[in-house]
Amino acid sequence: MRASQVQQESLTSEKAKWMYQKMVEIRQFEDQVHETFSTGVIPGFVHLYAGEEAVAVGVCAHLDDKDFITSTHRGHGHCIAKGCDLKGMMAEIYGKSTGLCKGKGGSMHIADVSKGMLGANGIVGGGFPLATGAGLTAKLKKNGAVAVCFFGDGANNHGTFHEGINQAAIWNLPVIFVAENNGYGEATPFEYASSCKSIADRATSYSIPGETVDGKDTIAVYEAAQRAVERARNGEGPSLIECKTYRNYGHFEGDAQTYKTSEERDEHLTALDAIIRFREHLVANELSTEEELHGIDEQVQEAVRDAVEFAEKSPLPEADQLTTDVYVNYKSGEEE
Amino acid sequence: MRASQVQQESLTSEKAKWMYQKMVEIRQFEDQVHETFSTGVIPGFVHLYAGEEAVAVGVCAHLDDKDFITSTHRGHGHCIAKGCDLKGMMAEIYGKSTGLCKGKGGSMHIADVSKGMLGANGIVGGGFPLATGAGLTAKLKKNGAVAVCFFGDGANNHGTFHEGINQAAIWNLPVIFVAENNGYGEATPFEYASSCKSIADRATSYSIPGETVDGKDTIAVYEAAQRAVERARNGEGPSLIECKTYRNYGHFEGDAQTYKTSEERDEHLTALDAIIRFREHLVANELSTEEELHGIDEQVQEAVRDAVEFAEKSPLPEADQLTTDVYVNYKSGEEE
Amino acid sequence: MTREISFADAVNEAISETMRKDDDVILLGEDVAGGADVDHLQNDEAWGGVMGVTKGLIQEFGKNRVLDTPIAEAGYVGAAVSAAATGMRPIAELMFNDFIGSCLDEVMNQGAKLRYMFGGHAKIPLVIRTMHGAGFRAAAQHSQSLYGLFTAIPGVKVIVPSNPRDAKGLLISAIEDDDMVVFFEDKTLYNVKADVPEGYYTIPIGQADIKRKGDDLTIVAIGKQVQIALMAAEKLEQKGIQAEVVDPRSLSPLDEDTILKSVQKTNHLIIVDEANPRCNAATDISALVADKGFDFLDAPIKMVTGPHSPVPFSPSLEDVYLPSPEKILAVVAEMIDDESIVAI
Amino acid sequence: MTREISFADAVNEAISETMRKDDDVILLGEDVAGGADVDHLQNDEAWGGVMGVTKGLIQEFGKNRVLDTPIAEAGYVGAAVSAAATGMRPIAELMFNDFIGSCLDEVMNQGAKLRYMFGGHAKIPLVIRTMHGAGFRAAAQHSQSLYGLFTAIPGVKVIVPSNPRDAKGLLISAIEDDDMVVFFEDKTLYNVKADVPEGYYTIPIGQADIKRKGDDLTIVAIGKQVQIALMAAEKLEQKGIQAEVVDPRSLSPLDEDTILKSVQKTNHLIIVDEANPRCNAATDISALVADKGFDFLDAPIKMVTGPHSPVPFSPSLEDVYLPSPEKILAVVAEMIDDESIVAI
Ligand SMILES: Cc1ncc(C[n+]2csc(CCOP(=O)(O)OP(=O)(O)O)c2C)c(N)n1
Ligand SMILES: Cc1ncc(C[n+]2csc(CCOP(=O)(O)OP(=O)(O)O)c2C)c(N)n1
Ligand SMILES: [Mg+2]
Ligand SMILES: [Mg+2]
Repeated sequence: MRASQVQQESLTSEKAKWMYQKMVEIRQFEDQVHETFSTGVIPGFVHLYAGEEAVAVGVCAHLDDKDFITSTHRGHGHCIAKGCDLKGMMAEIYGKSTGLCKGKGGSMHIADVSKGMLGANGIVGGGFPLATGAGLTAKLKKNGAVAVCFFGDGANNHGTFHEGINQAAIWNLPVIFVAENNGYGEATPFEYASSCKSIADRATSYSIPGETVDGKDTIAVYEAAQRAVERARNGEGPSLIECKTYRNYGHFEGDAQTYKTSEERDEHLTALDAIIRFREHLVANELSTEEELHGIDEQVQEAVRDAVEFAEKSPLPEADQLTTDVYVNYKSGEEE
Repeated sequence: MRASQVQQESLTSEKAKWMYQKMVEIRQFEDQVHETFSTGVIPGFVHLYAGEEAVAVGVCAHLDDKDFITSTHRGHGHCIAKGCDLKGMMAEIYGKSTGLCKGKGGSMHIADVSKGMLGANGIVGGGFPLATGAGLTAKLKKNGAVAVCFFGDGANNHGTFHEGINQAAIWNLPVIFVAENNGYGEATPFEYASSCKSIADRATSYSIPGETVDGKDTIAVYEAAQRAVERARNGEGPSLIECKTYRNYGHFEGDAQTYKTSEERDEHLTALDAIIRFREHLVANELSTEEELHGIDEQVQEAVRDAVEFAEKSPLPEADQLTTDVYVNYKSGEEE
Repeated sequence: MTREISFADAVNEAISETMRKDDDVILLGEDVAGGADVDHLQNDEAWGGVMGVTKGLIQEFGKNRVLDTPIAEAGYVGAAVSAAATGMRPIAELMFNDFIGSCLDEVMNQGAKLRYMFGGHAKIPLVIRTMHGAGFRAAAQHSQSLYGLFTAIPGVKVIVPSNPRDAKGLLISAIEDDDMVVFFEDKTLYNVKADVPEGYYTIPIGQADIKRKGDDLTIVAIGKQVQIALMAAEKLEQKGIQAEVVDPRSLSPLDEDTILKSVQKTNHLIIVDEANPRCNAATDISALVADKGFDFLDAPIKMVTGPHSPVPFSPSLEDVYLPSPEKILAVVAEMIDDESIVAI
Repeated sequence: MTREISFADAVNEAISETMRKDDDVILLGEDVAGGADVDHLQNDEAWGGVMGVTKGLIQEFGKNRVLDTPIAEAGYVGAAVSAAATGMRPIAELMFNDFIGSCLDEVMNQGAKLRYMFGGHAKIPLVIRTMHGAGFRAAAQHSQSLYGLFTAIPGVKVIVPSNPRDAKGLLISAIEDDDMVVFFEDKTLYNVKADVPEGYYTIPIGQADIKRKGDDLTIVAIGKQVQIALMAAEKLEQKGIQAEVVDPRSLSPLDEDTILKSVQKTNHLIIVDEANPRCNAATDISALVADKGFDFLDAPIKMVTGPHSPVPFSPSLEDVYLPSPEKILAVVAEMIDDESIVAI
């Protein structure tokens, strides 16, 4: 906890409340999607981020719109933390034409490039090269931007992990690789699939800093990310941060989660819960008050309700949208 | 050198002479191919192994026919060390029907599965998964076999490096990963393309032993391989050995090698040469005599000459061979 | 003896019966056991694949023969290629065929070519089972039908079964086969039930099946689209048009004879395939007939396929993405110049 | 102003002229600079690509714009996709098209689909240059022609130029284009010289070129096979047969009109493509005509392609693997039932 106290001054009350709000937005949004999914209204594969809020928010607290992030199949949390519109997100998850991607992408592909959110990604490991590319652009354009790659413990065994990080390292790119080690890839435990002791250990292979933090301790994530983002912005190259976390729901909606133990589930939903802990921290350190935070809770509730209403009322895309947006232009009209 | 002396006893005179012979076979075979290539007789892309003999031979000295190896585009040395027939190899490189692969594979695909040689491979990084599969077979068949994966410093940045080694590690497979770090991948220096300090350092990512040896010190390679092969045969899982070596010729035949310095080339062809050093070692340690070794040199000269003659005299494949060997059987004749 | 079981169970039976018969058969893939190494899991609490298709196999065959893999497709598919080359008969599950992007080299440049490059001195008795197909609201990266990509590769055999009975018999044949076979399972068919024989039986690879006889029009349909073609055929019957529905069952080898004979009889050909239209199975079959069956044809060869676009997420778009009986009828109407057919 | 330069130099010019014009254009790939970071290298001693095609670019544009990459195709092709999405206009060199096995996901599931999945809110102005083709004695893993695989993917454009002039103009268009384009360079064409305009010029993507006019027979040929088709056409002229040789130049988009109009005139179609025969460009063009041009046809559509086998190493086999004027003549002989044509 000492490191936390040293850095703590840098976390202003304003930033802290922004973070709290984003975390609550993620939680409530996901709880809502979970509930709606069970009624059959939401189609497709849906992977919920609830439980992991501290990671997305602790990292994105250091970013602004010009910075890019790459995400995963479990992308709602990253979207919210990076500032995507809740209505546009919910409509997208419903497959509506008012969605951020006009309903063409869905939960696994929500994106908002204007916010620096390069898309949830249905391909495990897909984000490593993409983050490197965004980092390359930042380096070449010299615009001070950084790129963050969020990835799971399962993705850490994919070849793109190796190729992406090596490349970022040799080119000294402003990229932060953030592992969300929630203990499982689908039903497979991290310890079974990964031969490393910790994901952070793998930083040695690339001669970059690697550290493991309690990914449900918002302050710990915030501080580790701060160090990494600063390094990146200073031209000192990439970093790897492993956040130990937990997903409150199953791998996807419909998963019976038999592989989890009830003890671990209980613990994570209560004593270890990131939002409860962050809330306590804010109050104890006088960064906010119970009333203020309660106000945020209610405000978010309304925002999520609005998002649902927006999504429900929005129309489905028209059939003529099927083949648009494949190319910028396909048949070249010009003459030689 | 102390470690060398401890183990030295295990290297019998017979084994030492076999090793010397294989190293000379590789050198003379490659020098011959180099010469013939320049006359335009040999078609295609040819990558020569001369200079790296200590690696293939130091490792394969611990293997027999039931053990498997995977190789690279620079595969002639691995073939010879694993016991492939020189005539069949040379004929293959000439594209003749008497070649080990009937002329269909050529230099980049020479193979002899009956000798445990799973093929040179035109795909950089192609060998990692294949070696893992051979190791899996060995583990499941409980036949005491091991698999060796030879790969270059360039390949060490490919995603398959990561996926293959991780898999071998979690399944505790009898696989030895042998890096041939010759300083370059094509014209690109190891230090430019690789963010690790040494390839052996990357073993940490997989919780397996990793060590770097002078890959032009035959005894050093032999001993490191001995430890790794023993571990593997004892069910203790994979190892990673990095051998620092050098290719006497260019990346492929035709390469002007401008990226090398003349000092490094000279040094490697003389003071650092593996065959010269091994020869001296054998004589100094009374494992052989100058006369005996000279006899081997001459014997090999004849064998390589025979191989060339065999290749030259052999016929090219007939046109009807074009579409055979694609499948074991393609149209199923049986009735339901 | 047959009984009604689902497509998923038919696949499961094919695997378990083959594994019982031959100790060299192993199954590997992401979560094919599914948390098998989690101590507290009891009986069939392990996933058995993301869709539960391989449920129960870990209990019967144990961890040595049913292996969960890391999320590393190149790693484990490549390992399966080599395990096959060195004496095993692996079944590797590529969860979604869309993930071939992570392991195409292992299939195209290793598994498919080793035998040829080695001059025949290797065989690769490997089956890659993989899920394909749209209609599951799974969006662009989990809905493709990529059998055309594999059919193009010499050294690969390609099977696309359309019903549970064929799935079981063809999968057993694939596992028995000494070549690499890619076996496609449509995720929207898993719950479809039909009569399936008990016990061990094979259906030869490379033999098409005529799912409906007819003299007036040949519809060659692939995978799930066979059901759509049969629905269209029933409607056409109301107009007195007898469509013959040919199910190739394997695309490589392709049973050219059965297709050509059918067109020789009907003089009309429509190909129905949900995959994208370019350089794909539909164009392949069309080109076959435009060459070897040209003289049989009385009308242009028509194709009903997905459009040249990724698969959209939104239900309203995905539904128009897919072929349908209506789309087939529209094509028939044009082919025989009878507008009234559209309205059936 | 034109002058004779090689195909390789034409490609080099297209890149350098575009890089001069637009600072966002960068080039990355394995050894595209080639040892650029080796201190002692002087002037053009750096490789400039494995075939020397990009020689000199590192000297003019420096290390920030001409980047050697590790041997990590998924890594750098994926980075190029994203660099394109975030404001650059990268040219990524995939040394041999055969290496797509290591990075298909980045092309198929990322680069080709991002725009669609994002509802149009992204563009990927990326060119992937890649080498293809048999005849170089480079064996099965370095000789494939895989444009069919890319043509099948919605979101990708595919260009296969047959001569230096087209190569330069089409590559400039590709770099200017806001979509992902895969640009194929036949390794056996690099040394072929022909007249190429100086300076900056474009050739529109999606416009076929009639390389030879004729009324009797249409030969659609792809890439290098255009030259083979022209040789066959000259021989046919001796028999009074005027073959029209159509070079599609881009396979996606495909200039359907030019092909169909030609067949409308000649009533006969042969497609020449060295790629493997199944689910490929030849079958694609055949299917197009068997549908939309059926009524123009007087004879079966014939294809002259490589066989359904990997490319063999041995010269004696590789030579029979490839299409040839003789093979085309044999097909014409069959088509118009005149045995004497074979003997020209
Ligand atoms: C290349 C690829 N392989 C497999 C999958 C199927 N899949 C989707 S999510 C997932 C597990 C990912 O685990 P992890 O990276 O730990 O992320 P988490 O779900 O725990 O957030 C798998 C195997 C995929 N989408 N892409
Ligand atoms: C997947 C893939 N990418 C690129 C190449 C082209 N290539 C062939 S050899 C080579 C360099 C390999 O370097 P290294 O692994 O160090 O082996 P070395 O040649 O030094 O023995 C490259 C880039 C290839 N064959 N396969
Ligand atoms: Mg996880
Ligand atoms: Mg090297």
